[in-house]
Amino acid sequence: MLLIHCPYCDETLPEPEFTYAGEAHVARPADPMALSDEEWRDFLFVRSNPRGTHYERWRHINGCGRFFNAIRDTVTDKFAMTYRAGEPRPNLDALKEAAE
Amino acid sequence: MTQYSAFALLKNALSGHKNWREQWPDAQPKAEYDVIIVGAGGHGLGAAYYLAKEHGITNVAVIDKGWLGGGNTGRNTTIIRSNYLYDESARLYDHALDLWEDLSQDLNYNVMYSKRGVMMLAHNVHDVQSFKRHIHSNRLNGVDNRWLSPEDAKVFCPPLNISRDARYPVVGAALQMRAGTARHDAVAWGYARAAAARGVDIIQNCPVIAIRRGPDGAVQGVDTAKGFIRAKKVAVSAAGNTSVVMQSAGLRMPLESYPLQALVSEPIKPVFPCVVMSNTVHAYISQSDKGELVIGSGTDQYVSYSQRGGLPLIEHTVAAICEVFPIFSRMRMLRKWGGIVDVTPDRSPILGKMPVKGLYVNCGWGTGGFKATPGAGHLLAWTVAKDEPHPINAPFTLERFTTGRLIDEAAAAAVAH
Amino acid sequence: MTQAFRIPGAGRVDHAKPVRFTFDGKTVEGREGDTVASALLANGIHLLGRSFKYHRPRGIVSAGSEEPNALVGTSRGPGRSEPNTRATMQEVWDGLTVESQNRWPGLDFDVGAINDRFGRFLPAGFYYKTFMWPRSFWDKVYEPFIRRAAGLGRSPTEPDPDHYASRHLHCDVLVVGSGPAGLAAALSAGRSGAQTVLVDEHAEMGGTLLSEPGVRIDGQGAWGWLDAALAELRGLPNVRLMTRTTAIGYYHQNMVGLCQKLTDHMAAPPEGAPRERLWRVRAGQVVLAQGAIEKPLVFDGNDRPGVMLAGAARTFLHRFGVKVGHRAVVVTSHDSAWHAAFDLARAGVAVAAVVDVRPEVSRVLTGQAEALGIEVLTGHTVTGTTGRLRVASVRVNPVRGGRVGAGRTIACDALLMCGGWTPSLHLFSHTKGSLAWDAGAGAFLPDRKTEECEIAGAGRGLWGIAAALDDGAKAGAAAAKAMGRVAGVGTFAVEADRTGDGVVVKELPTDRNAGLAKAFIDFQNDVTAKDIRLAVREGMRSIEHVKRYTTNGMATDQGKLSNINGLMIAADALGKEAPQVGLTTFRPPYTPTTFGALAGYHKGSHFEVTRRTPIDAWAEAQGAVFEPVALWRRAWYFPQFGEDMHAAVARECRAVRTQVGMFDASTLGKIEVVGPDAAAFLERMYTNPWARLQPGRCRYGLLLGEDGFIRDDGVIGRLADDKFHVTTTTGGAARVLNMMEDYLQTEWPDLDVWLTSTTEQWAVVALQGPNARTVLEPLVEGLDLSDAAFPHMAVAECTVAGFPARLFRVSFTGELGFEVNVPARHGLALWEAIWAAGQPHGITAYGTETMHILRAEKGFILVGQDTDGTVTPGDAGLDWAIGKQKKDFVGKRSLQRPDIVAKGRKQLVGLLTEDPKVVLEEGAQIVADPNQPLPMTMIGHVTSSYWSEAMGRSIAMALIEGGRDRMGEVLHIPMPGRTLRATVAAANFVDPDGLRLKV
Amino acid sequence: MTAQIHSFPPSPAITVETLPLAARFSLRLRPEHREEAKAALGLPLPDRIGRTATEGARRALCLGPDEWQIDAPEAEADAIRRALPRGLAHALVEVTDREVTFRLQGPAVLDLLAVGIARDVSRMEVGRGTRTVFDGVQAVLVREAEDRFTLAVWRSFSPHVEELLQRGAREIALGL
Repeated sequence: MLLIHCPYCDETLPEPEFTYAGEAHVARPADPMALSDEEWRDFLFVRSNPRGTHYERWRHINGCGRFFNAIRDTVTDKFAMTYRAGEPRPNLDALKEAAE
Repeated sequence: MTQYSAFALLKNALSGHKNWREQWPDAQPKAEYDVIIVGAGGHGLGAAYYLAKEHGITNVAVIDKGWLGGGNTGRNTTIIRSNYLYDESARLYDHALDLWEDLSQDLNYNVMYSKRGVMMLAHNVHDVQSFKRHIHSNRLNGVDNRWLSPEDAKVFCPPLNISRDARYPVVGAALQMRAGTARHDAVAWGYARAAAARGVDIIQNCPVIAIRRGPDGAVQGVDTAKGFIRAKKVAVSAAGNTSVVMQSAGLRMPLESYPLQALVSEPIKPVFPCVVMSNTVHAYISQSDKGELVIGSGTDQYVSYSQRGGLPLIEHTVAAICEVFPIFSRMRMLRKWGGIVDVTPDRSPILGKMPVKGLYVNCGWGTGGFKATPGAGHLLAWTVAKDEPHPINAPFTLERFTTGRLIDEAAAAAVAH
Repeated sequence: MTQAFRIPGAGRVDHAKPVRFTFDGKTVEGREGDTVASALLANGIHLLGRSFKYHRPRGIVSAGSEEPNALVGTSRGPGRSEPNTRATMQEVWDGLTVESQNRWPGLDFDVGAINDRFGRFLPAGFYYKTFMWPRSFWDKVYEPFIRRAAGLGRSPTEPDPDHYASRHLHCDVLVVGSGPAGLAAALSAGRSGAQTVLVDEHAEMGGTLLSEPGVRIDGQGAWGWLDAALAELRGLPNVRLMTRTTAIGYYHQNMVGLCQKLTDHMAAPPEGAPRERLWRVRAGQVVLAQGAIEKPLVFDGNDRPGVMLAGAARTFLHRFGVKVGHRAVVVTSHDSAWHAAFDLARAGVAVAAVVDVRPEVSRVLTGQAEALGIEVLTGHTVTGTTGRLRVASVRVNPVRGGRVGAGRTIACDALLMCGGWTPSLHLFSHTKGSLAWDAGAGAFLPDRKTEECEIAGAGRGLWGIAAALDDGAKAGAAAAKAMGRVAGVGTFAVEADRTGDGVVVKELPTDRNAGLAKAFIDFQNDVTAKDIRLAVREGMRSIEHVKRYTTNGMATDQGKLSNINGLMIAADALGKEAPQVGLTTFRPPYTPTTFGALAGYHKGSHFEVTRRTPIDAWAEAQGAVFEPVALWRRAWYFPQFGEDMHAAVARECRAVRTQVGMFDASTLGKIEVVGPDAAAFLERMYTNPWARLQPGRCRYGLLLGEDGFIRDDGVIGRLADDKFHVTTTTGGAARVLNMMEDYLQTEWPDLDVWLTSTTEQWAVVALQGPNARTVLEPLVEGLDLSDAAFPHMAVAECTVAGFPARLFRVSFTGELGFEVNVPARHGLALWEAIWAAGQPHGITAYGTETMHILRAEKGFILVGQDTDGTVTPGDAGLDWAIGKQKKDFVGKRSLQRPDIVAKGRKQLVGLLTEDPKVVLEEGAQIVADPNQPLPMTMIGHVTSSYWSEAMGRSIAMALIEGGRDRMGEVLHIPMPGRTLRATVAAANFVDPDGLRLKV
Repeated sequence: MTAQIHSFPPSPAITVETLPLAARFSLRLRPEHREEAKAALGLPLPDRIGRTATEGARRALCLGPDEWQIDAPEAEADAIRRALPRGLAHALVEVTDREVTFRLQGPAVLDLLAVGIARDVSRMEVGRGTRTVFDGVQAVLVREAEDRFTLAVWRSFSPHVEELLQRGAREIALGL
């Protein structure tokens, strides 16, 4: 059972309050009809599924109800950080340096 | 290869079992192979075996980052069945079932394929509709699968609780008699031994760093921890790690990897004759030849390569088992473990050529790969050898996600209205 | 029996409190505080069971949860029995029933022991090599034979009458293990004010201290100090002590699962008391003080009853006041066993000899031994034992320069062995923390940590009580500091501490044919040293392969005793060092954990919630039959006067078509969509146009996934410019709301619109049938119900039966219909009011089955039945529901994909059987040519099929390839035994022109 | 409707009562409009999730960045329905009947909550509230006093939750 920090509640809370919502920063195209079948497939189905740093979405469904983004290592399952929906993808290396 | 038999066993017993030969050598990579298979699980080893046996291609290497059979092959609940809904799936899995039938003799290695029957429980009207649809489709596809009343289901599996006032009463069941289980490790070892005997190199503890492509885009070989190995054909059969390996060839896949957990109870005298699955309450159970109750759990909700998995899922799985089999409530969980399963958007595998010359993939088996082992190996070998898919795996392309011709077994199970 | 081996007054058992239980039917007396093992030993009983493969007689090896042999069946009456209970952990109580296992006909004479004779023909992995010919024998002969041999104990045969509990727990510091290290850690953390939890799997705390009364700490005897320490901890409000509590698993971010046994030690548990409780602990810091587990030595006949670990003998002596024999021999590679020998000798056991494989042993030890009259045999090995059901003698040989000299036999009734100690790092391994081999300690020790934890004492290879206390105090303080506390590190003055060291050995050298030796590593699974060597010879180079090939370490003790011995021998066979070979991973749980405890409260009716509507009670009183729909239970039909389902449903259908019926529609999902951009939002979510829908009107809404397939549908009413009342399917409610929130929050945060679930705010009564208006009109205030004023697909807020209501004029049946929404608290009252008002007009309550039939007669789809997640609006004949002018909506782009626009997709159509009496089976498959061979080409399947009372015949809906181009075509449905014929028709059977709605 | 009180085996450790329905609304609006809403409602809207504010008999509990639960006596319901101006972009939805609210009281109340709630409730300050989950059932938990909480769940889940609370209370009474 993971512990997850909700960037809206600013609390770190147990997993049962949250639901996973898939890879982050897969924005819905502004004009889907303008996309080729391949581009649309990539939006619908293709995911990076990395072994390591993963940008993903969670929803604090049993809390404030907000969807938010998280950076988690898929090997250790440790969260590097969480941030609000709509915020740009953070540069993790920059963050690491800042931390050191 | 020393032929295994009761006689050989007897003979060796008298010499204190000193003369058994190693089942497969610990090969070191050659500079070049005709075919490299990434992933020494049952699927990959099977593909190597069939390449050698049926296509005469023996200059083959199977490379694994760890020990052979150490991935999902050795971590699953060994359920084998073929009662899938869609024609494509039914043919795919029934092809595997046909190969299971004689696999022990074919490999001269007893994989203990046990046709004890797989029974799927229906708990509500929607389940009944869905199972009947499966049964009728299977019947017309020549796949055995039949309907049982709750009473018949209990006769077939005495520990089953068919009380009407259960929270999820059993209202019927679908039974595939030809389905069952097999000894998972033996499948990997049997294929490894038989493939090695035909000249296949099995290279363990040799992580593949990247698939190398030439200026023309075609595959040239693989960079590994033990250096570059040349090959014009590379087949990736790496289950949960497929996305990572394919990424190195510049291909992004419609895959996500999830932790899947399973557990066994302490061993008890035979009490559970068959395999029972309940998709509605998420309970999958059989009893191993050692006496342990082997129980499958679900996947955690988030993408992960950590083979840990959380406690809540296990709690739910065990609760589901006790709901359907209340007599097991005082049994004890002996061991639980996790695997990493790669899941496609339509829950059906991808088995075929990639848009890169010389690159082939076998992935996306999700939680159900073990049952397909001989079939997947056989079809992957065919596809690699002939550079075109076998009719049975032709529908399981990557292109289907572009055209929308999905083979959606998950959706077919649908949701209650 | 008389407890001939009990030392009066000795140990921690209560000699004043005799306890009687039965073992294989015979009454055995023990003392309160005994385990089954100590009580049996007190009575001289060593033989407790038979091994898994060879059915060899087996006794008690250990005194703890690592016990591989002494597994028994325990029970306290009907439904309350368990197999494979550890005799060394189960406390005795008056009336406990204990049975030995895996023997037939009896424990003393067991037919299965034949396997032992033929052991040489059953080496590791033998079954992979045979049972393959003749082919047909596998299913019929070999496999049944193999399966019959399975298992140890017997499964319970009745449902478990007990219940189980679970709880969450949060603390700063969780200390696992209450030996000297754990106690010291708990004292440091507890004194600092940190919220501290100390758990131990045993009935009392103290760990090693319980078996080392001779040690003096801070001037007191070990037990006196222990009492004081526990008293202090109990006095601290921030400390919680939990005995009989096993830490079963160490999960992400310092979550540790605990299983607490609450009543298994009680003769008469209080009524309603849970048997066990699962604790989900979230700890800031974890201190692992699980100590070390003694290793057996590997030699021929090391498994006979009476052969046990030296430390266990010491525990039975000191903690339980039990001598494990009259005449003992000790064989060891470690100093600690010498102390066991001394303690036993002092307690009056004749210790014939101490055999040490080491040539040199400290003078202090040999001196003490000689003083006690114990023969010292250093540089010796053990090459065999005798005794059928109990060890009778041991054969010892000198070893010089690697040569094994002539052996001599020493009689004994107990053989105590010690191969050194293995730090217990199972929980640490659960965290994927790495281990490193420490040559000095001759053990794997914790290396890289992945979680916030400290390992203390023997777990770090620190032997001895002083070292454990100091290390524990440091660990506890460090943990408390990490939690922001100010913590001191206590110091301890320890006297008479008996530390020591030893060597790590593989199987002991022998002068006999090693090929014939039965030198066991994994006792329960009957894995011998030569099995390991065979596996390596056969190419099993990985310890994982060796484990799986030989089943070493896979028994119920999960390798606690066998892993290291197995590793040393495998490493030797591979010609490698132990660290190069490495360990297999330990997996949760630490010890086997009751299913019931894991299931907790989720049993029976609480396995999952059953949701009921406010009107459910009325339906139940009327004798309704219910069906589960998602988590809800819904009235399926209302049988009367012994009607069967068919009769009841036919009656309900007739009533709706000819008079009026009422239906509880409360479970339908409801979402209030409010805000200036409400219409704009719905435009984007649903396929239909919403902008121009007038307030006071409703429209059918169709929701797709982004993949273009139908996800949900329902009627949506516009209550005001900025307010919509959206309904969803019963099962879809939560999913749809989540999907809407996802798009709103992530894709369109600019929209000023908010979503609120009102599913349970409203109770909904559907009133359907020609008399619906007549029944409803008198109950309605503030609204003209005439067709002109309130036409089909109108919605209004008004008062019904005196309750504030939202009234919809909608029809899922094709009849004149209304749906009355009132606040849930009034639901039942509204229902009863309408019921009463409807009596003169033949009102009839109907259930979901009738609802399904009536909608099918109109060809209305049921999402999830007529669609299955692969059906597009076009497939379902719902193109009319797509807003043609709309540039975009969820799923629109996917509808352009090649395979979606391709010809020959399955389309939803009606199907009429040739024989009107035949009702097709839902799920039946459809073919064009019934005479083709298998596998047949199937062109579709039946999605809905019923007896239509209105049509006086069966009707069906089906998804058929190119179905709409097949109108009038005769197709075939091959069923077992016969093939049915049916004609494709429009899926709109009753009142195709919808005239019945215009009244 | 009067409060119905269940008492368990002799133990003052826990009482569980079901509260009578009072008016409850879900108010949604953009945070920047809090002041206008406050003026209109005569009730401040806390700006931090988990905080409550009370004015007279009305209480606002901030459940999300743009979400407040408004509790008030039945008598004030109409006034609240009419309070907010049309011009103010917002959603005010009555949810009084959606939920059943339990009041849990007693020295062992934290142990009882731990039967179903995974988060550390002891860290919750008096006067705070939050949405959370009790044994898989979504709930709104408010700490009224050191030893007193209210737990609100959707109507159809309340029997399950209540039975579990009773089980837990019984265990606590048994001292096991």
